[in-house]
Amino acid sequence: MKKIINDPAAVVAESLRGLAAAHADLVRVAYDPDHVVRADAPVADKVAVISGGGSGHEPLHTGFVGAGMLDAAVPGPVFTSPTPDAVQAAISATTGQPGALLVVKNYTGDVLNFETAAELAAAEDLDVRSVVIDDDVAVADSTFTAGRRGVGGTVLLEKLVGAAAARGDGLDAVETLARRVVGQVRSIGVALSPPTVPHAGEPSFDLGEGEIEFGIGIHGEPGRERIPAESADALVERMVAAVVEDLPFGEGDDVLLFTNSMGGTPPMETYLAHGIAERLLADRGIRVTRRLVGPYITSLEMQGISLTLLRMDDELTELWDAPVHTPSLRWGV
Amino acid sequence: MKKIINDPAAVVAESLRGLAAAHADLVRVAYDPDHVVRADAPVADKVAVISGGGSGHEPLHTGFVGAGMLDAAVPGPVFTSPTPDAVQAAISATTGQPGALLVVKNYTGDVLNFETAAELAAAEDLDVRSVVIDDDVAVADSTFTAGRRGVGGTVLLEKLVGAAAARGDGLDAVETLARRVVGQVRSIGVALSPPTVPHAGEPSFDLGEGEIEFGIGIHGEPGRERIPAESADALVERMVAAVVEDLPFGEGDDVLLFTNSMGGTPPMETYLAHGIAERLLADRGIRVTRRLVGPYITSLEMQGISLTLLRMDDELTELWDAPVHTPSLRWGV
Amino acid sequence: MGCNAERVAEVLRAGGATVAEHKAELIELDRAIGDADHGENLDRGFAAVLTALDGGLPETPGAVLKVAATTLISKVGGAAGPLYGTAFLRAATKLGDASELDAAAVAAGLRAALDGVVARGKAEVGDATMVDALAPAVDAAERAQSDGGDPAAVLAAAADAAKEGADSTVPLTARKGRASYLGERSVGHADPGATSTALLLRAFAESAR
Amino acid sequence: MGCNAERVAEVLRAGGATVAEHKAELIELDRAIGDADHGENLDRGFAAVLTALDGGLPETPGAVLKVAATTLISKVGGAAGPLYGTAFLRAATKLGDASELDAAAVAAGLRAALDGVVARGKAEVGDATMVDALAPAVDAAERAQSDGGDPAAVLAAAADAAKEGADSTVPLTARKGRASYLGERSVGHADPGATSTALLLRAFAESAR
Ligand SMILES: Nc1ncnc2c1ncn2[C@@H]1O[C@H](COP(=O)(O)OP(=O)(O)O)[C@@H](O)[C@H]1O
Ligand SMILES: Nc1ncnc2c1ncn2[C@@H]1O[C@H](COP(=O)(O)OP(=O)(O)O)[C@@H](O)[C@H]1O
Ligand SMILES: [Mg+2]
Ligand SMILES: [Mg+2]
Ligand SMILES: [Mg+2]
Ligand SMILES: [Mg+2]
Repeated sequence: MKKIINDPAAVVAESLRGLAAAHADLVRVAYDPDHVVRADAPVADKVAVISGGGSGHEPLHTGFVGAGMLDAAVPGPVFTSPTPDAVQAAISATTGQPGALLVVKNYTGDVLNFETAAELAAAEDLDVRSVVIDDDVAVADSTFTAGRRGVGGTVLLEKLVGAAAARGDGLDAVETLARRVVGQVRSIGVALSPPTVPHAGEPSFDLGEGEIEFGIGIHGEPGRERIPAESADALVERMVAAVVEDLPFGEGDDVLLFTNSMGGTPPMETYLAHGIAERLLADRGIRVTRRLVGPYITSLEMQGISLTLLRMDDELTELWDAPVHTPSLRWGV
Repeated sequence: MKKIINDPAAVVAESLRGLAAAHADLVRVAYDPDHVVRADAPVADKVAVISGGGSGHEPLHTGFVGAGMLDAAVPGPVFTSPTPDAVQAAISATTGQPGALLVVKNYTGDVLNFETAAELAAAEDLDVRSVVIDDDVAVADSTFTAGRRGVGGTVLLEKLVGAAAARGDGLDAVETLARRVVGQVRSIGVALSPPTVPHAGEPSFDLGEGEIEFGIGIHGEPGRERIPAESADALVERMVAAVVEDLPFGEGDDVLLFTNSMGGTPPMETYLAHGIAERLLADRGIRVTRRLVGPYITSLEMQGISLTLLRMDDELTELWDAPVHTPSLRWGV
Repeated sequence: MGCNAERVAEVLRAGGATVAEHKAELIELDRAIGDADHGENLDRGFAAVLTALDGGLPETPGAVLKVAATTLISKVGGAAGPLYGTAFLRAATKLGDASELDAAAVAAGLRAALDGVVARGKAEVGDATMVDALAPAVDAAERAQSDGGDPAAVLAAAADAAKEGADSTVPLTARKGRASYLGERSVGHADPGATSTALLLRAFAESAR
Repeated sequence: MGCNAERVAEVLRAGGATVAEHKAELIELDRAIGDADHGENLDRGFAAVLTALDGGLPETPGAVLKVAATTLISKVGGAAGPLYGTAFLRAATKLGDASELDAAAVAAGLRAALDGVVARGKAEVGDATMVDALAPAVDAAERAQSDGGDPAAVLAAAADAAKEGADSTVPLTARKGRASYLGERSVGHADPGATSTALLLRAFAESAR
């Protein structure tokens, strides 16, 4: 294992220290339990938007704390959901009378820990709701699994509900919007190489030189299928087909296309894949009206990409374009 | 080799297609010879700022084309300087009576090719000047080498001269500023793993599990020294010492600290290193007044980081804070 | 021998020691079909439980288990944190204020723990989770108790059954938790949570002897 | 045998073939002490030269070399592009309008090429660059010519000396180009540019026989 770290057990806290130093104008970091809140929290008369989950997916979620997006992020240990007390601390630091929406990625650990935190908050008379995002088409959505995972769609969801809360929407409206977004966003990921969890010290899975994990998650949990390495054209077609056919997206749809690097894949390849995806969508009569390209939801140093499609309409476009000012997503400010 | 590409010979052009699709509002891409210009180029009555070099360092330079930074970027093949005709095409597309400044990283190939382009431009009565940046303290600056390489300082230089040109400074002033910046910026890089050049298909160097290349460049050219792997605290101290002692930076200095990921190093480690560097500089009485953290000048998927320090003053701070609107650096807009 | 608060704390310490000892093995099991953190998570949690107990021993077995529960909930995270936390919490509640535990209390505590895990996680036997170890362990414990076993014998029976239950997850397709994403590719691997449950019960049983 | 435009084009084609054949080897040399692109760069350039020559043959040897020069300058990039481009451009200029080349012209062309490379790159013999191959090659060519050799003999002498010169870079510490960043770690490796110069001259010589 080759990493720029000290003690594997301290990696999250030490990384947060760097985040705090780099972005003191935007975020405030509290430790043990670790949580990151907007520098100006609590923001009066605004629904708080809070998310979190295991670390190792940066900039998700800590890099998205700031005006127009998250009020707080709760980073757990690497790939491990944070505990309820940490979530509760984030709620306390940001939530007032308008209440809070918790954005929860659909993993058993996240769901259970955030659920408990919401119960604890309810006991303190705070109106805290949760929305669970499960946009990963790689996982069959059946009662025989823990359900679909939350992946790339989470980034878009956080931006959109953050914008809704920023413009003054109440908790009902923010929650309704969140469920609407969850209903029309879909993703698929692939891995070319595994990540290495610091405390494990070994790559999370073994992948031959000629192999790709198709339908990978963001935790180094192996994908659904192992396929032979293929050209970017073939691979992106496979990914686009999986996403488009799932919702399904169809001719005449306006979409936001989010081409995400899983961490170790550099901009050259990410943009290359993005260009192919744009072409394949155009071929299908699907119009890309907004895009996001880059490493926004990662899996440590894993090489790979994910594609996320969100069906757009006027309201979502307005919310997407609204100003955002966070360490890792910024425009209009 | 595991990459999301089609034909290695087409990787740059195909990646540019993705960039063009993703950022049509900001940039226009021309092919063969490849060059990327601001969507609104040429901008009247403004000194043009142009840079370029081998590809594989993205977002440098193509991701920095836009208002407040570069008017044009000229991407060569992977790790190979572009040819004079490509640079000349970029000059033609952006340069008017106020002239242009070429920002050239100090590599034999870049210097020779940009030099030739400048000569060709002069023959067409355009006032084109060059500034060569050589901020890498890893290389002894002697007549026994090609001189110091241009590395992380290039990102800062492009932002600062871009801002100066945007506020209306003339070519003399922009050139003087550029030389001043070059005089007070220093960098050092390390690699934990090598990059793989697509057409080569093999990692650019071989590094044992317990080894780090100290003083690495950005082309997979091996570093100056191979050291045993060590803790982040020890490694960052070694890096800070190398940079601080070189200029030297001293107690009471205001600096911009740029902690850069070489591509394959994820945000978790980059921020962790940044936090350590902030602490070590504070210990030395050096005040960090501005910072940039992230993958801004990379070497394909190489794992590693670089640290860049720029001595700040009021003018540089004002230029740094000035609005910038490019695919990969954006604020104030 | 009466099973008082001090004995229960000792039993928990033995559990902590076994988790520390098998940490790498549990990480490795989770690396194969999950995300390589189960051993790290449990070890972080049990280390904190031991520290909490070092800080002062509550008076009743139930209170000791409650300290363990709240510590696990606030230190483990992931799926295992709320599940193990709930298990210990429900057991603690079941035991109430009793100052000593007999065999019936031990069996009842285990039953409450299982009910808690199932209530939270909604897994059934055969889904390849910790329930596959805990459910047969509870059944065996109840049998041992009605056969007249003492607390140690009850725990020993539970540990044996849990081990068998954990082993039974190897040929199964996981249907809950992270391993379920793998579908049939989860076949051939022991479930990390079932394995840790078996290890803990074994350590409890040996310490209670 | 007169060395006219057609013959010069043939010689260049032979050079292109050798670059294509040794592309991987040149990449490998550059991988060791540079950035792994030298073979790719030269191959891209010479392939373009050949395509350009397929498009129609200029009338004089000088004009053929000029097509090669401008093509290399606009296709190779890196350090090698301007250097090889300048070499061919200076040779072309030196040869002027002559429609056939004799041995003296070949030697003079090589001398002009070397002067161009040195003017651009400022490297001296011993810096571990292509100059280490080209400089002894020019000296040997001039000796062969004054000894009465024909163009083929002049090129053969140049090729032999260039090969020796390229080999001489192995024990050297590079002082120019990318390999110079390595300091003493560049010792033990042949310089890619010196090697490609030797390969090209060998191909020219054999084709001119
Ligand atoms: N719904 C569930 N019900 C019961 N046990 C579960 C459930 N989901 C997961 N588990 C158990 O949790 C274990 C994984 O724990 P851990 O690795 O610590 O958390 P995570 O899966 O969040 O990384 C699994 O091996 C399984 O035994
Ligand atoms: N200043 C110089 N003078 C002469 N030859 C040089 C000089 N710098 C580099 N070279 C030659 O160029 C070769 C490298 O070419 P190439 O790999 O194509 O370009 P780059 O170094 O830009 O990647 C070196 O092996 C060396 O022979
Ligand atoms: Mg986990
Ligand atoms: Mg090169
Ligand atoms: Mg796990
Ligand atoms: Mg090279």
